[in-house]
Amino acid sequence: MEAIVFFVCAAAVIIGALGVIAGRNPVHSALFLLLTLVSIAVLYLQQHAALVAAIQIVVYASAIVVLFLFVITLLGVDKEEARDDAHPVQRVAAVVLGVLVLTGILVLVHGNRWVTGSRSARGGLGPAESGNVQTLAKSLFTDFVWAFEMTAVLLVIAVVGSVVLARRSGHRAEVTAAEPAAGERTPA
Amino acid sequence: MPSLLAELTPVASTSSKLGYPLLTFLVFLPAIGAFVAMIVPARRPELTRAVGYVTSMATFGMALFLLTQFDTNPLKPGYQLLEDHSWIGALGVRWTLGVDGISLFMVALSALLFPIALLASAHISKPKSFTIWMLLLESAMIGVFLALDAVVFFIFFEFVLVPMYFLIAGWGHDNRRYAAMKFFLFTMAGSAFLFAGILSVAFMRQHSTHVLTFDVRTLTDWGAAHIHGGTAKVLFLAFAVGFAVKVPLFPLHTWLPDAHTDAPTAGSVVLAGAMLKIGAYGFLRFAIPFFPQAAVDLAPLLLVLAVVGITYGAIVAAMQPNLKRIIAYSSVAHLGFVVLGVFALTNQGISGGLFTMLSHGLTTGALFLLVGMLYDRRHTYELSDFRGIWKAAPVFGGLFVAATFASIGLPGFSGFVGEFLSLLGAFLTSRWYVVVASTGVILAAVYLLWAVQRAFTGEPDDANRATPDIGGREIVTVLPLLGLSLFLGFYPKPVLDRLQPSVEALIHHVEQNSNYKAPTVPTSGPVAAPGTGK
Amino acid sequence: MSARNLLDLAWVIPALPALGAVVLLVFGKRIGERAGWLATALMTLSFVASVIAFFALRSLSPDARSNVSQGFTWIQAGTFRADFRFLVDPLSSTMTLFVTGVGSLIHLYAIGYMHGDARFSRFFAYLNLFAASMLVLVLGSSFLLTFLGWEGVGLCSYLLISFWFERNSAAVAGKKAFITNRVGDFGFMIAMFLIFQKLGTLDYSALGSAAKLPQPAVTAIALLLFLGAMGKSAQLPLHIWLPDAMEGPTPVSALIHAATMVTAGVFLLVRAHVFFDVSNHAGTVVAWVGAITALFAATVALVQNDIKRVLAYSTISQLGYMFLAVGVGAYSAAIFHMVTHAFFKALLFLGAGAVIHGMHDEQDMRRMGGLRKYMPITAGTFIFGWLAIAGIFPFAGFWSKDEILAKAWFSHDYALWVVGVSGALITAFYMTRQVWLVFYGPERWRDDAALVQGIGDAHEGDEALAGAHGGGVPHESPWTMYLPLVALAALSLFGGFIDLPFTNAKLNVLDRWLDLPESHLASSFGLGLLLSTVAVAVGVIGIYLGVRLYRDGLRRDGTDPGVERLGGFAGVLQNAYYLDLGLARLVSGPVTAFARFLSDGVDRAGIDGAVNGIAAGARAGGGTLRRIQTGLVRNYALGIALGTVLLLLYVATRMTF
Amino acid sequence: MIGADITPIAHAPVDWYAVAPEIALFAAAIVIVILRSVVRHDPKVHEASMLIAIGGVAASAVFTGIQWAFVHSNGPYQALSGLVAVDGFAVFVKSVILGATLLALLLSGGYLRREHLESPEYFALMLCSATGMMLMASANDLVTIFLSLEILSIALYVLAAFDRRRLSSQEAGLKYFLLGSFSSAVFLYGIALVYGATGTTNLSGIARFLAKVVLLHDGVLFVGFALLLVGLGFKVAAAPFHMWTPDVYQGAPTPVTAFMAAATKAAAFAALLRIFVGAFRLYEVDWRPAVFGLAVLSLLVGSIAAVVQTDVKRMLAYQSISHAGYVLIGVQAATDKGTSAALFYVCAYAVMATGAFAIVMLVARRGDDRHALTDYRGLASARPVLAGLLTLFLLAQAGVPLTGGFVAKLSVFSAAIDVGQYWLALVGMLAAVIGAFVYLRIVLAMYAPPDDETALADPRIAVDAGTGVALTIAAGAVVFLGVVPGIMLDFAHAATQLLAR
Amino acid sequence: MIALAYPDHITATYYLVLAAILFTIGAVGLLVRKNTLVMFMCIELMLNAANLTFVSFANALNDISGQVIVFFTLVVAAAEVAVGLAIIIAIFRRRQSVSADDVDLLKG
Repeated sequence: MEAIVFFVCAAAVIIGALGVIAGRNPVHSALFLLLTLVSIAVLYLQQHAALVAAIQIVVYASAIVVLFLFVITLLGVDKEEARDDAHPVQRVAAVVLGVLVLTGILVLVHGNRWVTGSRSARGGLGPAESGNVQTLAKSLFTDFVWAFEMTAVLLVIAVVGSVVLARRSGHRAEVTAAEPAAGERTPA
Repeated sequence: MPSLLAELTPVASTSSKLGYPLLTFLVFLPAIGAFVAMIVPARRPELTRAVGYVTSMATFGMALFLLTQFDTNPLKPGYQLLEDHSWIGALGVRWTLGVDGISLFMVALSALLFPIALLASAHISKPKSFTIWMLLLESAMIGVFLALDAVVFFIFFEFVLVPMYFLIAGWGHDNRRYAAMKFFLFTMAGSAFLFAGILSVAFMRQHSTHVLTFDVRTLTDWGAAHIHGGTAKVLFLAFAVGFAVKVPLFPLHTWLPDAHTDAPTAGSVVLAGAMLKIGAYGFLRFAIPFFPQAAVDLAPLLLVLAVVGITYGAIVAAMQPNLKRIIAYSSVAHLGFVVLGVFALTNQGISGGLFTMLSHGLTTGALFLLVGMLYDRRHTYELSDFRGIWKAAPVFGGLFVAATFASIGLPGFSGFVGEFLSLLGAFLTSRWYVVVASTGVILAAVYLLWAVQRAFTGEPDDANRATPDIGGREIVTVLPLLGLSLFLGFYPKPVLDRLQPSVEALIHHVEQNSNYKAPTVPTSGPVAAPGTGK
Repeated sequence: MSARNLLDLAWVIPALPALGAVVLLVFGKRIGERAGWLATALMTLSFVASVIAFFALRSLSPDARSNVSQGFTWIQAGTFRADFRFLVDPLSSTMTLFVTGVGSLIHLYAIGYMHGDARFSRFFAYLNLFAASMLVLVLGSSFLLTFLGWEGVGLCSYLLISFWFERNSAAVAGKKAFITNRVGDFGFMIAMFLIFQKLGTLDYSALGSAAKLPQPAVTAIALLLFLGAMGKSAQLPLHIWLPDAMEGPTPVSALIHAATMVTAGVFLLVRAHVFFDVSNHAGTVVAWVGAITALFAATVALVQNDIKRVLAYSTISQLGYMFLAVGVGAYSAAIFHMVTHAFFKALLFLGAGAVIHGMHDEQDMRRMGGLRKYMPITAGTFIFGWLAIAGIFPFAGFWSKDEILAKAWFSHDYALWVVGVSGALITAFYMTRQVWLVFYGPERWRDDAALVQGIGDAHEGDEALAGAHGGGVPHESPWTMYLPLVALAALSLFGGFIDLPFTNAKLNVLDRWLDLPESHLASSFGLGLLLSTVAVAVGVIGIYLGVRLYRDGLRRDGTDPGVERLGGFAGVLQNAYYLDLGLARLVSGPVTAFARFLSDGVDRAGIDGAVNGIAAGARAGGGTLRRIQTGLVRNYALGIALGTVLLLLYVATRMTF
Repeated sequence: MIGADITPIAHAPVDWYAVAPEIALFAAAIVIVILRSVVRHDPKVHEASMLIAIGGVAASAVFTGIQWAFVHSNGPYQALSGLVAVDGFAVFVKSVILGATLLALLLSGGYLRREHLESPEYFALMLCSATGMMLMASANDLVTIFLSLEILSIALYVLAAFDRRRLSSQEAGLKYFLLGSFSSAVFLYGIALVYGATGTTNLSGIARFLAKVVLLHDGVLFVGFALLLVGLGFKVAAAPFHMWTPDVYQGAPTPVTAFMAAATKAAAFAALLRIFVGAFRLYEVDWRPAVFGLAVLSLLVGSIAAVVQTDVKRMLAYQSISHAGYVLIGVQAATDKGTSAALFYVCAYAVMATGAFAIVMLVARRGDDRHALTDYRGLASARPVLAGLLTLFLLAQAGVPLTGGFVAKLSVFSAAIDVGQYWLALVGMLAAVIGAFVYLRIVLAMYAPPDDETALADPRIAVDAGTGVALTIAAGAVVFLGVVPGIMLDFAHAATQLLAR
Repeated sequence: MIALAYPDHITATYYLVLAAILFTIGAVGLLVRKNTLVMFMCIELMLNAANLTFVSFANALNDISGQVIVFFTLVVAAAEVAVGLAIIIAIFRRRQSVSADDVDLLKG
């Protein structure tokens, strides 16, 4: 049973991933991404990470992907783009390197001896049946409380940053003036 | 955390018999002058110049005082007027100054050349920055010769480049940018090896003794005793490359002609007069004492390069159409004699080498000054443009010919004493090198006299007929150099006597720490008592 | 004041002219033409001093006739030490005597000769400086001090030859002289190094111990010294500079290039005779070089037309005789000939100078003739010199040359003697030719037109100085000029008597005075007499031939009968066997080419090229990196990926499988 | 039903004091943001927020000082369940970061006004980024390192793209963003693998684990630290992960460039040192060669690529790559000497780089686009003081004695030679020669006569107070570090000794 | 080695290999696509791969921290998305393009 679920989801994950990079229309890529994220969520469930799985769905699958789709449509780039690449070499090299990286990783961590670390360094997963919300929360608010607080900075930056960037430039007039001088000046 | 105060308070009391740190003053006086010049407003050039003259003259006076303070007792070969303060504690760098026979006259020479160079460039453009750079350069030059801490030495060694670079790039001639850049990078590349060498020795010692110091004396004793074989050879070569560029030794010499040709007169004077000596000095102060055995083993290599430099430099000089290039290449040849003498590792050789360093500073300095005066009048260095100048400007012609013969090494001028001694000394250890090198004596006459004949003789052409002869100020700049050269040619004793103890000590050191034995000559008493018959 | 105390004052002898030199160099402009008198006065004082020194020395017992004056240490480094002291012994005293003596006369002469020259005072400054250096050379107590003087005279010779440096030929000649001498100095220096290595000092006082040295060392030293001497004394093949040196003013030629400096080489070898005594072969080499030079130069002199060049080559030839003497070990003979030669050759040069002066700077003998009427004193004195050099009894030349030839014979190397004698014959001949062309025969200077053709201008330079010739009738010189002539004429006549070859009669004064180790050659009075007669006969024959050939000067068309007789060979002689030419070709050809290759090929292209090559390499590298930097994000990401892969590959090598 | 066995989570007491400096900075940022939102369009806000920012830096500096005093007396310790290390090392790096931030702030005020970009958010973001760097300096857990890395990076993405009117600025932002997130994804994966291999993300924990256990299967660990090296290599701009550097440095607003060069490097190197010299010390034989390679590549690439550049800002960017190489020399020595050398170098580079970029900023003038070498011709005659200062900073970067640059190089070379890395030292010195060529080209340009006299006159270079102060500080620091480096060297040494393990 | 036969029990290795594959695909995608939005998605893929790895290790080591870290990663991802998309939009405003190949003012 477990195996079936795994292989199905794994297939979905990989198909989704390939779809993301193969899709010619960004919208399709986004949807394939959604597929991947959801299947990963399932895989989380399989590994006693119920809460994580839930959040994966809530935050990733919904929020982030929606945001992507929103931007895509906003910018109106939801159209087929030419598959031909101005730099074919890049593509080949990319694939080659990808294969190399993968084989590298797989060879280096040969077979089933991945997990060498000390067990339960920061406490076990807790009771599987009731989900491990509590243990997780405990760890989050004790061991990782500082990291948790650090995320506050991240969010502030995200807010302020996107506000700054999204704001239309206040000096349109001189933009056009400064444009050729400031903008298009290509370094020698 | 140690305070700034702690950094600068003396740790070892200065063993100077004077109550005050004379050497430190000597190093910093010009720098102070430079600072003063900095704050003098640029629209008062005469003030700036005054500052320049006063400071450099004061420094020279101080150097003379140093000469008087120097203890000539032959039984005390060591360093004198020592000063020793902690500087960069974390890296074991200390502010250690001292003077011995080897450095004494290099300091004096530098101190002498700067006022002259400044006087010679009285009409230079942008006098303010010029004076500032010159004075900074003087500080660095004197520091190089007085430093007894390898890193401090290197700091000055490297810092010398900066003012010189700006002097060439700022006041040079047509091709100054290329020349300045070449000069800077060439030397810097060489000093990279030197730096690596210095650090290596210091840390090797630290690993065995767990004490980190760059004190030359300590490193000398330790290095000579504990670094052997291939390591010593490699390190010696590292030092050698660094110094060979400065000397410059064939084939690392090509920066010199360019630098000289495009440098302003003052720059050339200082460059040839004092800066080139740093290389040879470095050999005597670091490379040889640190690795005596390696020096002995690799001496043939250096000797070959020296001999090649002598002959090759002379031949190439003969072919130059540009008077300043000729003199530049003649420097290559002269410094060849220096290195030949130094690596003869005999008393006469090393003394001769040092003496040649001194006299080359005087004679070549004079030549560059004279060529500079010519340039002020004719704005060219091309031999073909000077036809008949001798007749048009007899005083100039006479002085130039005098300087020429001084540079050729005519007996009676200091050049002869130096070259003769270094050749003599080298002859005792490496006869055939000297036989070849002595042809340089012929070649020197060939290229210099040929140049004089091509350049100055004959009936003056229209361009030169009206050339004004040199004036009082210019004569005043040249005469001291030539006069001193003449004096030392007839009475070199004061210099040689002060060199002897240090030279003897160095040779003794080498003999102690290597399989080398200085050659001996039969001692059939130098001279019979006056009056005794044959 | 004892003799030794007097001798300790020997430094005065060179000091006087040195003082003159300094004064004149500094205040020359202000002094003006009085400079000549000052210089001459100092020179004469120096002569007086030498005379005093001579008598002081003579007052000492023969075996103690050597005094090294007090001095100061000149150069000292380690065991090497050279002092600044003067050695007065018979040899040096003799040298000082004739250097100062002849020197003063020539100074006096020069006052008249240089009258009106732009750099009059400068000229006398140089002359005095020369005299000083020459005296240091002879009085030096060690090789090094001699070398000091040696180079000093070289310098003065340079300055005086190119005294009229406006004339290019003069400038070139001066340079050539110095450089050629330098070649000799090379030998001298190496010799000194060897001597120091072997003896531990350069003092003459230590030469005694040279006898113990191994044969190779001694020979090497001897030959190296000889190399030095060859340069100074213009022996083959380093003679090339002397003929050109005639570019200098005539008094210079007389003083430096005839009487004194050029004989310094001989002096040096005599000074260092011990090496030649010990060495087995050095002597032979010296003798043969001298003999060949003597003959060679004499033959070249046969066809010269420049009055001074004839004398120049004759000087070379006479020097050859001196070296021949040294070579066979006849040191005193060499010195003897040196002295007499100084007398008559100076006389001849000054005479020639007088002629040139009188002819308004005409130097080509083909434009002279019959001058005896116009300048009788000059002619008369010149004839004295001619007879002396021809070796006619009882003139000075006879005695000295005869002694040399005799010594050559007794050295049992008869070939030397033959060469010497034939040289003597030729000498007599070309001197006769000169006398006849100048003082007898038709007055060719009157009708230039007749000999325009055929006589190429062998002396453009002179025109520059003199302007076209033809300044009217030749005239006798002022007394300042002919007084020295008379004096020297007298010396040429009686000078020989200072060393008559009658040992038993103790008439060989100089010989005994110098007291040099005589080469132990069996000599018999009878044979000696025979040889002398032969020598005189040879001289007479030479004169006879000369007179016969040049009785009435040149042919009408200006051709030289002698040249005509010689036919094709004349060309060879006129070009001095093409030695000079060949050398010039060599230098201007391959040597220059090689040097150019070094400076352009090796230095510029090779070494500097490599340096700039490194820079270019860096630039190229930068260019490449620049091309990689495409500005495309994906390429950069690719770079990162590449780096990652490389790192993974690396760790793959580290991990344990 | 489930709720029955809920026990309240007693979260650990937070050792605020351990993180006071960061909090001070962040607080300042928050204040600015609030201020911004309450007072809308008041030009005063700009100056005010700048002052607030400086105040925040000052406060943070005070707390850092207190930390130093404490650590100095009581020794280093770990706070917040091992996520944060309070030790001398952190204090040193924090001081450098604060210094660099201060200088960057001083430069920014005038710059923003000149470019009409006044906006408090800028300072807020810069403070946030600085906070991230501070956190990174003291982070003792891969998680905190990752978070702080993201904090500083994301803020910098925005800052790089801050000049909305210059395409180049936005382009810089985009490139930095894409590549940055790419590298941090790699970094994160590396953390994951290390976590799997050691079972913890706490650096001390990792060290302890590796000391205790001999891994028979170290593949995961190795891949892990390889990927960590990629992520950090990217941040310190070490070749071959350097390619973003020239573009971003050139495109970003110049004060931001200075900030990135000075502060980011410091923080990233702090992490690098903590992770490798600290946690992976036992495996130094394995990672040192890798760092060696990075060092050599960075030295050569940085200096050689700069040779052919004609844009000064870009030259300096490339040179920053080779400077990273010098620091890596110190890192790969993997000794205390090496660590303190690296720290000193980072400190010296901070002032040299900021100073140089400050002049570049001034010369660029309105529009921030006059960066070509030709724009510098005649600077010496027009503005001797500025030219002199730039000369000083450039020579310092070239490693000329009596400047901080020399002592910095001296110390890293010492570290290398101390562990027998003669050739690495030699490569470094020769790279310095090439670097010197680059710097001297700029110097020559300044002392060359101008092409047209008006070039520098219009618009004329205006030096505002903030920049003036910044330049003075930087110049003083460069000389101070060169003439009496003892103090800073001892500080670095002590900091290395007081490293929480 | 991964048993090619039908496994009775799914070990952590399976998940981890899957994560590795996912990571690689993401990386390759970033390299091959020129649409900045898609490139960004690829980065999300890579982050997810890392997350999956964390969770799997957490499960295998029975250690909670692995799962906690995922939270932080999510926050980071969110922040990145916010800022990243803002930048992309800003650029789009100026160039009307989301192609990464169009932004190459800065090069050389």
